Amino acid sequence: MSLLLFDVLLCGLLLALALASVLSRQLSHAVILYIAFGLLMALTWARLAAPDLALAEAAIGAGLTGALCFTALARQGKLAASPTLSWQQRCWPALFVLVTLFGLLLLVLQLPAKPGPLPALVMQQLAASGVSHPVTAVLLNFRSWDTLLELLVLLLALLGTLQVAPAPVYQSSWVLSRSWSQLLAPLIIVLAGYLLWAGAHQPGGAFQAGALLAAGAVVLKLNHQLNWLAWRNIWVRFFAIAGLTVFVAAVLTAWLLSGALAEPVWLRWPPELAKYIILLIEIFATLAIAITLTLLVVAEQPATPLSLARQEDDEAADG
Amino acid sequence: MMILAVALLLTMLLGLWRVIKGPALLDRLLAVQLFGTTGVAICLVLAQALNQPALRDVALVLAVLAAAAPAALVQRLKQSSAKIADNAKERS
Amino acid sequence: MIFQRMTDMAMLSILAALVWAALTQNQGWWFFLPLWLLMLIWQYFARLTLPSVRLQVLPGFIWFFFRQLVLGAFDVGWRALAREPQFSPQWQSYSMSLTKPASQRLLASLISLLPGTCSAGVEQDPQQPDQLLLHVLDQHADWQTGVRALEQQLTRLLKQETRAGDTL
Amino acid sequence: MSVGGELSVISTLLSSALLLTGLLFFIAGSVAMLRFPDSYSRLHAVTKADSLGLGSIIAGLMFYCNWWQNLLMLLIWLLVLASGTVSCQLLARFCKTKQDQA
Repeated sequence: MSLLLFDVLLCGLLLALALASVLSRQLSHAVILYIAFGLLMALTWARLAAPDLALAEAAIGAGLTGALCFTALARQGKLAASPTLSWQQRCWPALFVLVTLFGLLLLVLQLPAKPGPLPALVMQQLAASGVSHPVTAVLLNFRSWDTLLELLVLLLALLGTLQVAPAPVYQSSWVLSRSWSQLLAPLIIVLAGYLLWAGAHQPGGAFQAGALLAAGAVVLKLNHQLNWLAWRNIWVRFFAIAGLTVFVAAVLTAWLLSGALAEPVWLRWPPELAKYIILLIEIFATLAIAITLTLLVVAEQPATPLSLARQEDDEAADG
Repeated sequence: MMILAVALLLTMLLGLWRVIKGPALLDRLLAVQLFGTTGVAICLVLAQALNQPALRDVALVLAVLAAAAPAALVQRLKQSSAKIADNAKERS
Repeated sequence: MIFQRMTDMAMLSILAALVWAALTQNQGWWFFLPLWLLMLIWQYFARLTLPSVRLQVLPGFIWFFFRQLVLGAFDVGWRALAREPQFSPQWQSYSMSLTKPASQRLLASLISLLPGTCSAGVEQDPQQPDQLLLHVLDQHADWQTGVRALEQQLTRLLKQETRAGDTL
Repeated sequence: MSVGGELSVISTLLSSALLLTGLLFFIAGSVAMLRFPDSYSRLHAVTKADSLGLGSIIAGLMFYCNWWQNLLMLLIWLLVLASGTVSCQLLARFCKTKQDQA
């Protein structure tokens, strides 16, 4: 009973926030509403007992997306005083959303009511996957193809973004936010490491860990630390690509190994080595995802002071 | 336990007014902050009610992000208002 | 100085180990080792320091702070639920006797949890002691006493009122 | 992890009381968000009422969990407490400076 009430309330809140976000008159307000929406989405996944998704949604939806949208608005100078959108400007996106919603509803209604044979199959094969958490087993063993392509998509998105990365906007940061971000960094390192470690047997994994690390790095970079974390740094490039390279290398090695045996299989790990291969891929994928997501949000070159005078002004007024 | 989660969600419903109506930017940002804290509480309660210990990790991730986000957002807001000021200077 | 850095490293390591233990329910320490190294490297390069506190004063301070926190929350709750709450919100400034910027920041952060006050920053003026910019809910109420008490507690808690270059 | 049924009567009562207190603080915080006259006054609601509300709920949940989980929840509370004050201070300072400039 109370579970049903919870669901109804949650759906109502989600719908209200989504509508308000789509129909809001100012872009900055829409972004804030969208951050709140992401927060509630994380709660929704938590309610559906899907902690993997809740973790990812919390890091992406409530953390990085907000920073990304704010960045886009800040570059156009539309954040603090955005112009009011006209009636038509608000209607077209709403119409688009409605059409997409209709299509999705049709698809959802066609889904079979009972779960297919796949979950049972996964559980049956779990012992051979090298990990004991079914989600990780699917993502990095049974359907590692998906993860490989995901890494590729992220890398391509980053390469595209770097082409249009604008000139930096320098703004000195307050000492308070600088020291606060410095203080959070060790906690984020330990927490991201934990999520990576946990992926093998409970909710967690490379994507969640990478997204969390990225959120920390974005805050630090915005407060003028980690200046080496930029595309011009050869090591950053190396690790951004390493996620994909290590994955492909592992695939090739596994293929050669299995080819030497009787039947060659593509994208399968030998069961006795699977545990280590998955860990290796996950470590490099975490770093690659973290770097890629960070650079997506703060792609500009490290900021140089426009005028030293302004910086000193700010430091003086600082607390 | 689930009733507690429902009640917490209801307090979020109250905060919804400030997120949507504002009036100032500060009000909206504060309401999101409030959502974050309530979200952490709901996650912890759900972890107990649904017997899903992993949801405590979700609560911690939410708390860390709620802690880190404002430091990033405020920095972007400052950049944006500096840019507006610069544009205004150029025009005059 | 080197001794101080060592203690900072040890403190942070203990805290991180506690976090790891809480997260993993005390397992998987082999994975903690590389993370620990990373963290120490970060601490070294960011010059992350922790305020050195007099441990014997700490329990008293926590008790004081906790009581103020409860009072502050009750204050807000009462105002929110009262039929005709008393309001005269106003920006005020408060002259601090703490001198180190790090401890000033700590005070500013803690004050936001006190009844009726919320800080917005520190204003420095060469002519007079550093001012703390505060927002008070009721300017006629006696908010100074609480702030002064907290400041005294902090001065007692922090050794030599913390060293220069402290992070927090 | 112990289940609710194993708790003694006193612990159940105590935990329920703490959970209810936490809920009350959350309600007070939300009502304050609606009723307080200006943005800066609403800051107080977010920093104080909600932090203590979360603390109280965590204290109530502690009766059900094991030692490590309690430590984790305590950590979450401290983090929320610190982040509440720091982020509200940053937001308030940003809005105040913008207001002063305008």
